[in-house]
Amino acid sequence: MAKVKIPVNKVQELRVICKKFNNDPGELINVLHEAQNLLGYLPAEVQEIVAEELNVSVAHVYGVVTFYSFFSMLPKGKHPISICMGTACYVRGAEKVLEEFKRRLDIKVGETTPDGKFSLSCLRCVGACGLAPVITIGERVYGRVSPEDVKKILDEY
Amino acid sequence: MNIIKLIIDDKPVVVEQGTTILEAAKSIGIKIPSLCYMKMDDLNFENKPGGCRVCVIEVEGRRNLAPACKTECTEGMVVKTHTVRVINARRTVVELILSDHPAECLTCAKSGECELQELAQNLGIREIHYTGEQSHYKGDQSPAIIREMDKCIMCRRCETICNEVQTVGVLSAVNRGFESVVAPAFEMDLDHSVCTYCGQCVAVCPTGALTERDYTWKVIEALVDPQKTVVVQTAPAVRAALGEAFGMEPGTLVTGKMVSALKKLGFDYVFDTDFAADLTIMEEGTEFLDRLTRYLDGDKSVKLPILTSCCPAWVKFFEHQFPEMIDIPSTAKSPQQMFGAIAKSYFAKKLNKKREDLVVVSVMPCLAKKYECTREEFAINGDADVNVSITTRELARLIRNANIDFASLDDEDFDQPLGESTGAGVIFGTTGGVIEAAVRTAYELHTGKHLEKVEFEELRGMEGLRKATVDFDGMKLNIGIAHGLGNARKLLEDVRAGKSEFHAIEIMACPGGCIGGGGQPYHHGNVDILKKRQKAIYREDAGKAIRKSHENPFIQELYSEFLGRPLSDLSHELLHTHYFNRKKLSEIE
Amino acid sequence: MSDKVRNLQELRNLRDELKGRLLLREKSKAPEKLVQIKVSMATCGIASGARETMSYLIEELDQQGVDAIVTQTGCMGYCYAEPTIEVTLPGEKPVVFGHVDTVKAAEIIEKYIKKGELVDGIIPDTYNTIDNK
Amino acid sequence: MAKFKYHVLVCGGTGCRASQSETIAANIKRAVAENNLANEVQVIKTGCFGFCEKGPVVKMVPDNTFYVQVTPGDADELVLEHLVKGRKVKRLLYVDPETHTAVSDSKHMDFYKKQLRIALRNCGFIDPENIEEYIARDGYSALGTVLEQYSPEKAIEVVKASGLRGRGGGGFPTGLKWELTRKSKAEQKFVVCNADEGDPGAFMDRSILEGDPHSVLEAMAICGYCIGADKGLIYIRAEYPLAIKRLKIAIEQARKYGFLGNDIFGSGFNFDVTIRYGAGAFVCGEETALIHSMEGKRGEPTVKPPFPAQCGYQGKPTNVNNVETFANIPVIFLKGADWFSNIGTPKSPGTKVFALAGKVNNVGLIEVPMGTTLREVIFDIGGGIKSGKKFKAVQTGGPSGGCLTEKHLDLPIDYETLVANGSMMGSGGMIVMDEDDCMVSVAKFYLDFTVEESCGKCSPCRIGNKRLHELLDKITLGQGEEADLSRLRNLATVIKDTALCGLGQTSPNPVLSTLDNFPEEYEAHVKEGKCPAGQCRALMQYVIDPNLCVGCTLCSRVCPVDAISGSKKTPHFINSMVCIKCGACMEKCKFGAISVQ
Repeated sequence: MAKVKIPVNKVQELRVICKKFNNDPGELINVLHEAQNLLGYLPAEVQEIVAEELNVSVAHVYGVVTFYSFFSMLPKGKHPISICMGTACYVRGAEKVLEEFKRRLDIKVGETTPDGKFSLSCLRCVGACGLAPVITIGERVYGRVSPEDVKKILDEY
Repeated sequence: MNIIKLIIDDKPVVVEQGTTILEAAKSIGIKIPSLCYMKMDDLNFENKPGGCRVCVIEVEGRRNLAPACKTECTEGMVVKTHTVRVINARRTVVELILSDHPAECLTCAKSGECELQELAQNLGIREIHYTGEQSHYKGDQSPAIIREMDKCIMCRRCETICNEVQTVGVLSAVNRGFESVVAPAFEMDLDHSVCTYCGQCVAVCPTGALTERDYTWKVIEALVDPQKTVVVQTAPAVRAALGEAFGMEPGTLVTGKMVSALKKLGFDYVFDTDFAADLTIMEEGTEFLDRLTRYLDGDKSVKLPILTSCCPAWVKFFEHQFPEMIDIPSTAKSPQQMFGAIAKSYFAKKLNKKREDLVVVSVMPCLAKKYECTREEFAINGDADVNVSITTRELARLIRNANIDFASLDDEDFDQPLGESTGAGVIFGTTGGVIEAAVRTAYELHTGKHLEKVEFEELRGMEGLRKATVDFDGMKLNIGIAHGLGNARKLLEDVRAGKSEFHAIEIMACPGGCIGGGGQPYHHGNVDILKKRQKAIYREDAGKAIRKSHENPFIQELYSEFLGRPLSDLSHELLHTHYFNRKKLSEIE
Repeated sequence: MSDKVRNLQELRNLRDELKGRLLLREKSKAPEKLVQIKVSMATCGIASGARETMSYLIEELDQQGVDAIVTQTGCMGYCYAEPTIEVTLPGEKPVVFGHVDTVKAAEIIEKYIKKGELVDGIIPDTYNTIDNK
Repeated sequence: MAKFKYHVLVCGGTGCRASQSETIAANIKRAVAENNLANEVQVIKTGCFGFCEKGPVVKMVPDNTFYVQVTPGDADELVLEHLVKGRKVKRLLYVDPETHTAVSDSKHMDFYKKQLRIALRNCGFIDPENIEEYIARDGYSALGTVLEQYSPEKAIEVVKASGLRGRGGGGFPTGLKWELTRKSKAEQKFVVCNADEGDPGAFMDRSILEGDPHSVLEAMAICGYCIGADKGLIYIRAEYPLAIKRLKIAIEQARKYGFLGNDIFGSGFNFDVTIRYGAGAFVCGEETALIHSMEGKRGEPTVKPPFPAQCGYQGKPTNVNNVETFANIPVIFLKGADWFSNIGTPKSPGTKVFALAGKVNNVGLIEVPMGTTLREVIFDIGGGIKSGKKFKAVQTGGPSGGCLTEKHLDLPIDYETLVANGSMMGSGGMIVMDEDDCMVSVAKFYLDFTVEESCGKCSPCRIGNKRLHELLDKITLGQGEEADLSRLRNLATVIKDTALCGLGQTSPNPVLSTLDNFPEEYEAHVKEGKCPAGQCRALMQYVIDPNLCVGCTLCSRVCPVDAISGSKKTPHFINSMVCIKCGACMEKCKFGAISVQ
């Protein structure tokens, strides 16, 4: 795991986040959420600083980061694409849409395109089953996506 | 506490409220099979996540089967432990565990001692009906511990003991679902982490996931090398447990047979670490008295309390966790390292051989000793003072390889001069032993009076944290004793806060002291084994002619011929060391 | 704090006042022209373009001088017909329209709001609420 | 209506459209024109009335006359009799099944309005970001009444009398749960709202939090008062950013108006709410896992007892309820426990919100009284099956539930009946499937989900579900043997019997219920290597019909694995061993010579 150098100001902001939650180990998940928003992902060094500030073992923090699918130790793409694989979307063909994205971006689920522009991941359920199949790119939600639309959507970015 | 009456397998049982079904059944001789459950009250270690589900049994009126280890008995409960539904469930659960487990029993280090293996035999599993993908993890080989996590069954014992009892916090469950496993942060190698190699995780692991590094072959190579003179030293706690590996009752003292076996294996000189223990008492005792008198004379720069430094896991612990306090513990080396230093200087000169021609092997109850002898400050231009450290288990394997019928051996004596030791030396093997040995000598050196009663019962016992006051002819000395790194941390925090009222503190990383070391024959959670070993140690002490370290004639000879006096320049060079500020965070390459 | 409600009675007064003010709002200003439009702004509504529809409605009604209040609300349950809006002409029962993009919104303004003509695609309300049960 | 005197509403829902409701509308328009009423009568096509059994439906406005099972032929009579002469056409009026009398207009016919909104009462009616609209609809008066007129014990009695049961899926009586938490002695207790909603296909909690957050806050305060807690926590999944935003606004406003904070309503009772975020773990819907997640740990459940009511968050007594359960509380105090217990069935009173999705026309969020039948939900409210396909099964309870088929359609929906038939209420996800859905791959889909979301702590779920998934994988690839079916059943039963928490104990339900309800489909996969629904790609055989194929070689050129052989102008052949079933050839063939067996 290559040692990632975190810019000093970011390290400072990270400690401020921990202090905002008054270094309470019970707030670990809230701290990790804000840390991931700050840096886009949670490399090893970030986890060590959080562990130190919250006075818990680094192994404990790593155990929590690897448990929840929301946290990622790899940088996500500038535009993170998430395909909803909930039942309603699955029944309405989400798998075909996923295949199309994989084919066009030539990456597997969980990977990021070499240029760092797109990353592909599956989501359990966005909760917009009326628009099945649903995909989200960043905050934007696309409904009733068919494999043919994939090209059009990608060209928007 | 009110009383609960219930029925287990048609037998009435009466238990206190809060007792689990597993314990209630055990109290009437019904042993419900379990796997992840392990409880050692004396060491306040309890692991019952209720995760393996092997101990499920039927409770009347309940929809699904209940885990016996977690379900507390309630009034009028009717329990059945081996209905068809239960047996089918139990077999299926064990088959599932086996389906994600490498079938390498024949070559596995834990074969014969593996609780999963024993369970599969008892249940008569002949076929695994549900096979499929198996989880694989990166292998990890540290100087002391090998991690083969493909064999991990997620019982969480190692995670519990590392975090709750030892408070070192190296291990945690990681990932989720089928890929979950217990591992250090970022699944890094142990020797990059803050692991102290205390080996307690190896001591409790039910399978071959965590085992000790095996150096038996390295010893054999030294033995057959004609140019090398092979010297062996055996730790105090080995003689109180080695017998168990050959079916003897725990707590049987096998000192004589051990020496005889070592001679038969071809060691040139069979010596005793206890000799170096007496030497440690001389050095550490003098250092303590020196600090004490300077402290009493008002020298504020003196740091009290003095902390013992013979346990390498405890040393690595404070180097990582309390780096700002590395100048408080005694600078004396551990008996293993003192023995190595003396053997390769004083004894080598006696044999007029160069230090490189000598191979020093140590037999230890401990895994951390394997790491200790590799520390660079314990070697001179690449030649380590102690070349190889093997555990009690490895010695047992060597003896079996040599087809020696251990039980029928006649007793033999250690060789001289480094084989001679006192009662004080041997009690190093148990918690409270080192400080009792030190007090025996320090009393006489400080007061000049003869110490009539050498036994200090107030320093003995199994409780994690103990306090005692010893009277040095009017001067009251407060002694603190802790075993298990969690307890050590409590004492350390007091010292750091300047609240500690102790003059001297003895700390051992392993619960029970070295008799409970990570390299000892497996106790499978039975604390009585540790207590029997402890009694054996004190029995050996009682049977010794000389009971105080400074009365050991060969120690006196060593000083007169070679070292001069305790804390002399030569003593400092050979027998003392210093410690390093190991960053709390791991160094990730 | 001025807005702190100190007891139940105060709450009841506040409720009646608020209820009244909502009705008052209708009575005071030109009641006959006042139109209330609620746009379903749940995640799916927004995802199907409810935000564009809402801003279009506000601008368009403003330009055409129609006195209307456009507010957001939660999900009405018609996922298949998002974006959905509910239009209440003064004195009329509320009517729900489905698939309301900007084009449909224009048609609703022209036909229903201005001339009271119904528009294809209205969604009959299919549930009772606890008020009338 | 300024201009038009009359409106003729013709149901344009897909259900009715399938029985030519469009031609009916056209005929009526023609008849209206012929009787030159064009400028007085407007004919409008509407969305689904929710009464599809009796479709096509025509409704006359403003007199609300409701005509059912209208045929294109009736158009002229309708216009003549009703519009011209103003007389109702008796034979087309709806006949009330109980009273057997013709019902003149839809006002007394609320029978056809199957839904009753209690939890969703304010959703779609108030602006969620404006507390005043919530107050205008009796918001917080339940809290005020409880604080001023009820003792905690008496308030709990009301909740118990209402018969409200947990809407998160388990159905544990809410009043009893509050009472148990009240009984545990501790100086600090917690109220927790479970908004993790991990079930795929379930989004009712989101809609409530986005549409009516205050009802949840009010209920949590009432619960705090009853059990003696001054702290509330809402555990919400990070995938709901809008709900989080609206919740934060609601909490701020509630504090400003004194409904949260200290000395609420001058009663000396303090209560405040903070938000805790999930981070993508379905298992955190389980109470104890949720609590561990809120404590900053891995979301791993622990064995119960002890129940959270005795020892929960930070080891203190904690009362965990689902969003929808809380949303019902204020109404129970406003309308009274008897009013609530008379709705639904005696053992499962009140209503349940369902997220109707899948192959149904009107995908939507519906709230129906308990006891409503599946047929009413799927066909009357849901508008029947999409594109006229045949109904096959409905899956309730998400990955912990099971599939119900044709024979269950007339069963009343309540906790006991669903469990008795191999499914469960769950949080309310209801996915409808039609003839094109292969039940074995649906079971595999749910197992895929559970294997991914299992926390990994206990071996039956960590390893057992993985093996179930692998067995189903084998079957859908056509490599299943006879013995696999009995292995599947035994393994599923043992997992259900031995898993540590709710997730593991219910994860085999999709397998067991599809095995029970569609044994022939499993056999087809295993014995004949066929997938009756044609969904398992591995079992599809792409075949060229020799007498349709003209040998244009287009298919062989597009085939990525060269599985098609044959020279120009002669019928081609697909080698099924090489074919990867991608379907590219079928798309290219202009002569329809390629089909799937």
